[in-house]
Amino acid sequence: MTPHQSDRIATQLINLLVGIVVLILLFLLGDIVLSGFPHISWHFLTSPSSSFSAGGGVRDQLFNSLYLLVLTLIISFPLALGSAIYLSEYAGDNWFTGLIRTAIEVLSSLPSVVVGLFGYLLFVIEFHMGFSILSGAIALTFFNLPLLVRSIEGSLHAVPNSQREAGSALGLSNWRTIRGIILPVALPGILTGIILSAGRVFGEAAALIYTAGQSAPLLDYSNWNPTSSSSFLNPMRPAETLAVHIWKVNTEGVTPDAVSISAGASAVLIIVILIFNFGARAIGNQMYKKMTGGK
Amino acid sequence: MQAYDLSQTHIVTPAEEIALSTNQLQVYYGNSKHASMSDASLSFPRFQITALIGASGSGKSTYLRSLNRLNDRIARIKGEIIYRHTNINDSKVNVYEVRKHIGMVFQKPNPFAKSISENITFALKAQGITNRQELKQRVETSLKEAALWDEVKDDLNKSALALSGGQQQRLCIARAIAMKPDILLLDEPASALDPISTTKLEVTLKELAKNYTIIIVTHNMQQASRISTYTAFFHLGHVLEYDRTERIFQTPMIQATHDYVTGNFG
Amino acid sequence: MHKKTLVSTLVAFSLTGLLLGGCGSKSSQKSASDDTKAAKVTKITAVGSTALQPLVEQAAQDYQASNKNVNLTVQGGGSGTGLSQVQQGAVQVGNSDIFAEQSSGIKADKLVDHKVAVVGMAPVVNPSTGVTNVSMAQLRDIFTGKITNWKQVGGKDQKIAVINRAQGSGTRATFEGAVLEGKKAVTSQEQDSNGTVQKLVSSTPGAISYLAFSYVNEKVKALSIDNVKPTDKNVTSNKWTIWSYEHMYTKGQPDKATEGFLKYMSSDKVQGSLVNKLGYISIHDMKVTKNAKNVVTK
Amino acid sequence: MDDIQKKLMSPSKASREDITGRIISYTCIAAIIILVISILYFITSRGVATFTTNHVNLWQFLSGEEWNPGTLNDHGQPQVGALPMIVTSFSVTILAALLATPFAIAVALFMTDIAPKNGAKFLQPVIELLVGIPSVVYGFIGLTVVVPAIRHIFGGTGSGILAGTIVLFVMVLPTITSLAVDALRAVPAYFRSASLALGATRFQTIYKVLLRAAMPRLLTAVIFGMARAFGEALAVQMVIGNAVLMPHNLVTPTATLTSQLTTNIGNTIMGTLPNNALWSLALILLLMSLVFNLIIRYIGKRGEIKS
Repeated sequence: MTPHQSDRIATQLINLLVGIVVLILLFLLGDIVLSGFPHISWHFLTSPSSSFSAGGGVRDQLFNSLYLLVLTLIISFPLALGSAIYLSEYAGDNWFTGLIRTAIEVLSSLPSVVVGLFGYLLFVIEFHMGFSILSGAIALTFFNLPLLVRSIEGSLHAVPNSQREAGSALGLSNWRTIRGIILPVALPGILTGIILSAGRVFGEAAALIYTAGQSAPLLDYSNWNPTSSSSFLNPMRPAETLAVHIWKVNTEGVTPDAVSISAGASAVLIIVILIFNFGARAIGNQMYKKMTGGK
Repeated sequence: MQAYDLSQTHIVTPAEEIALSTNQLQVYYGNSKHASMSDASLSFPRFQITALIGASGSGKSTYLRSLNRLNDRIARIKGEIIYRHTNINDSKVNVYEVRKHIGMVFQKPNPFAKSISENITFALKAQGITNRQELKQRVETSLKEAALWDEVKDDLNKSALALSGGQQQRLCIARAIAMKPDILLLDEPASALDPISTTKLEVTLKELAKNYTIIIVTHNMQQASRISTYTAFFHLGHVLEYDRTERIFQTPMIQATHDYVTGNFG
Repeated sequence: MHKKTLVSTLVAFSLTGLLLGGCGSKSSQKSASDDTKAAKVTKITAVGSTALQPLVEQAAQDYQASNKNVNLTVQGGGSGTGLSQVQQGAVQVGNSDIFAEQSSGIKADKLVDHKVAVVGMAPVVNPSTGVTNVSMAQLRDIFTGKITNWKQVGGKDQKIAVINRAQGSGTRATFEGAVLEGKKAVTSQEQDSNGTVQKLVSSTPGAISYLAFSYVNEKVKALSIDNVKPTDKNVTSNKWTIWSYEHMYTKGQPDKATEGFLKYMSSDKVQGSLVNKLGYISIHDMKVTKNAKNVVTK
Repeated sequence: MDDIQKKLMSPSKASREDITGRIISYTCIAAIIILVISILYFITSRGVATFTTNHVNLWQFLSGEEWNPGTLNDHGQPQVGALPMIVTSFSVTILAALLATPFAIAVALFMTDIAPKNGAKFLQPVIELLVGIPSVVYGFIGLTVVVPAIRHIFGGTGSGILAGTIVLFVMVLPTITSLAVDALRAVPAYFRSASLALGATRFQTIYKVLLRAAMPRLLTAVIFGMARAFGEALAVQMVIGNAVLMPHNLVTPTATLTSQLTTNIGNTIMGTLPNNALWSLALILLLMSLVFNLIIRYIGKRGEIKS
């Protein structure tokens, strides 16, 4: 076989494998979106779920998912940012840094049900936070942190060292160099990282069943007082998210239209994540363009 | 490579007023026991340009970067750096203050991903200068001193990354002199530039030498002879010869220097 | 300038987050007590059985509509979770599919039982097996692994695929208590939810499992045992013996607010309509009672 | 001392800023360390209880094949043998990684070297999207598509290691792919141009230069994927069959550590043996995830020295 023949065969093999992957992807997405799309209607998106009769929607679940996401990010982003700054700017290359990195990675591969139970026993019971969005957000922080730390650290690393030197050479403190020079440059990358990690938060179910709970009390969207128990903004209320709803409808749902609710909810979930992804890309590009003056 | 006797040196102390000097400066990278720069003792005259020349890996950049303690994080530095009768190579010394007085411009232009004027004002604001009028004034003067003003005065809010390489490098110089330093360290500032930009830069440097003490690392011997008053020749982590530029290039005392400036090196 | 604001926003964001994360537990307690002062709202949490959850959840919603001073939270987590948490006093009500006495590690004498509904269970098979009726002995032999082919009980020549429920689940305890007579079930597939079992049985040829009546649909075939049909009516008279109570346990006697809700659960309003709508059998309709040792009295 | 000398010797605004910065970032890392330690302590303390308070023999736990924590065997010992689950967990993880790696590397090569422009534009978002699909959804697609297909071809119930492998294959594919893309992109461009300039074909360049240069990071990618597969619960639980039986082939029902944990944890009473035994399974998962990470570190270190 001449090198050129083997080259052709190898290229074709790669193309074949890629083709198979693309087919799998298309099948998956197509299956989820096509089987769910017919069930998505304005009514589906804007009415509360029903526990036994047909015709329930996912309004509260969708809102809960988004609200939980925001709370999770509020808790995990600063922590992740600070830690990533530590790892990329301050940490020395020694065993202790290695230990910290390993510890963070171990967090990400813990089974979610274990984290859920941990959150349940510690936050829900021990700290009297009850089944609440806040408990759920803290539990999700466990998954989110490693992803965020890794992606933020990557973005910080991608900023050329010459920028740090430029800052130092002007007599700026490391901290101001990081805040004022490195972070803005790394921002598009960080933003993309956040939004991609949001996908995982959005799809998590097992950890939430024991922390944020799996029932969605009726919400009052006109009550803006976050301390009132019926207010949609109250972080201390239990909340069922979209992914948990899909799980519940599939496992214990007694509504006659459980199958279509599950399909519709899955499709909504995928579409929201799709919007996140394209949003992340668009915003990232926009910021990059602005920063480099369109070059 | 021909082995030269590293113990034979010829180092003068300039008669002019001294702005900065080092005494037995040694640099060790990482945990290495081998000194990348050993026992460098040089004095730099005030308001003059001093050139550091030598082959790649001779330690001249290492030496230069140690002068404002930019190597602190990656290397251990022994010996003394005397600035204003103070040894600034001391952990008690505030490095941020040191760097305000001893500015630096790097080999590759490294403007911030900000607008042209922000590139200059960023560090000033960090120092607590908030008066808009003063900031504007400083931007203008420093850009003029760096001979960039005429080219960018209408685009001050444009991104600095949109400038050409030569313009970016002059912006970096402007950024450094806006801090009103005493001393300006330049690490091969022209190596990434085309001949026209290089010429412009040299003119700028000569002009700047009226108000600043300049120490420049260069590969380009013509450049060194064109702009500098004093020249130091580095070889394998040692300073072998330091004297007035014309003497280095015309009547060097050390064989290695002779071979290097005549192009018979290696 | 713009970027600076952005960065400082990020930093401000960070600090808020740290505060929120750090003081979360404190502020939660505070807001709860604030609530109490303002409107004397009592918080009741009911945790446990996923099978019972929809009923209690719906009843709680209706109850709160007329009783503004109670704030009810109903969650799943499994019967085991419900019992252990109510025993620890972490929640007010523990929902369970099984008697506390049947659960090791639970001090049943410390808990008070409130039976709120009855749930009947039926063995279900994939329609392709061609079987509609088995004897109790045959059913036992199938689940203990003695009978392995449907033709042994008059069906097609097809291997039997037993799908059991999770060990320790209330449904399995009830089924094994009524059918196996203390014998050990064959090790087989296990699923822990009605929905998954229903999907699996309907799609796996030769599959057998058991489901609460409300999950039996046209895709699976519910078997009669000794020619008794699995109907609500047969359960109330104990002619159909595979059934259990749904319990709501409290630690000692319930407090005022919890008692009010438990009363509501056994009132005609819930028992008369909601219970049936969700596929349970009302405790009011039962003509017999069963105790923790599976002894039935009329 | 003149003014400048004084300034040189005293702290300035910048040094104060730097202290603030250090405090903030050190606090964050300390918070994360506390989180990690607390969850590790929590799982370890519960997982060890099986052996300390319930006096189960560790060796029996690891080598036994019977799992009936509620009942005692003939010797009065509780039946907690985790071997079938350990074997199954490793089988699905390794098989899924073996299956996914060629696909992932092919996709990564396609995105970096064969069709960098369009390939990356189309494949990147789709692959990122796959990460966001909830495991529940993967599980149900597995249950409604993969399991019936396997049943159709091989007979039986269709649940088992094969079904688990296929579902996990799709789930770890994006993880391995995106890390493999990073690995290949990290190979400097001059490696490629040098090889091509020497007259090597693209395949030779890929095979002899690219893959070799990127090998440590590619291995890391695969192990990351394995770590994810090992810890995945909900999706596997739906297709594996959850029968604690030693797997004898790929298409009979069996159980993984995670599926057993997820299925039973809600039904057991806190503090009793059945509950503690499940936490011991969680402890095994934790230790394995530690091992995976140590391997990644080790490979990463060796890769550094090589390049």
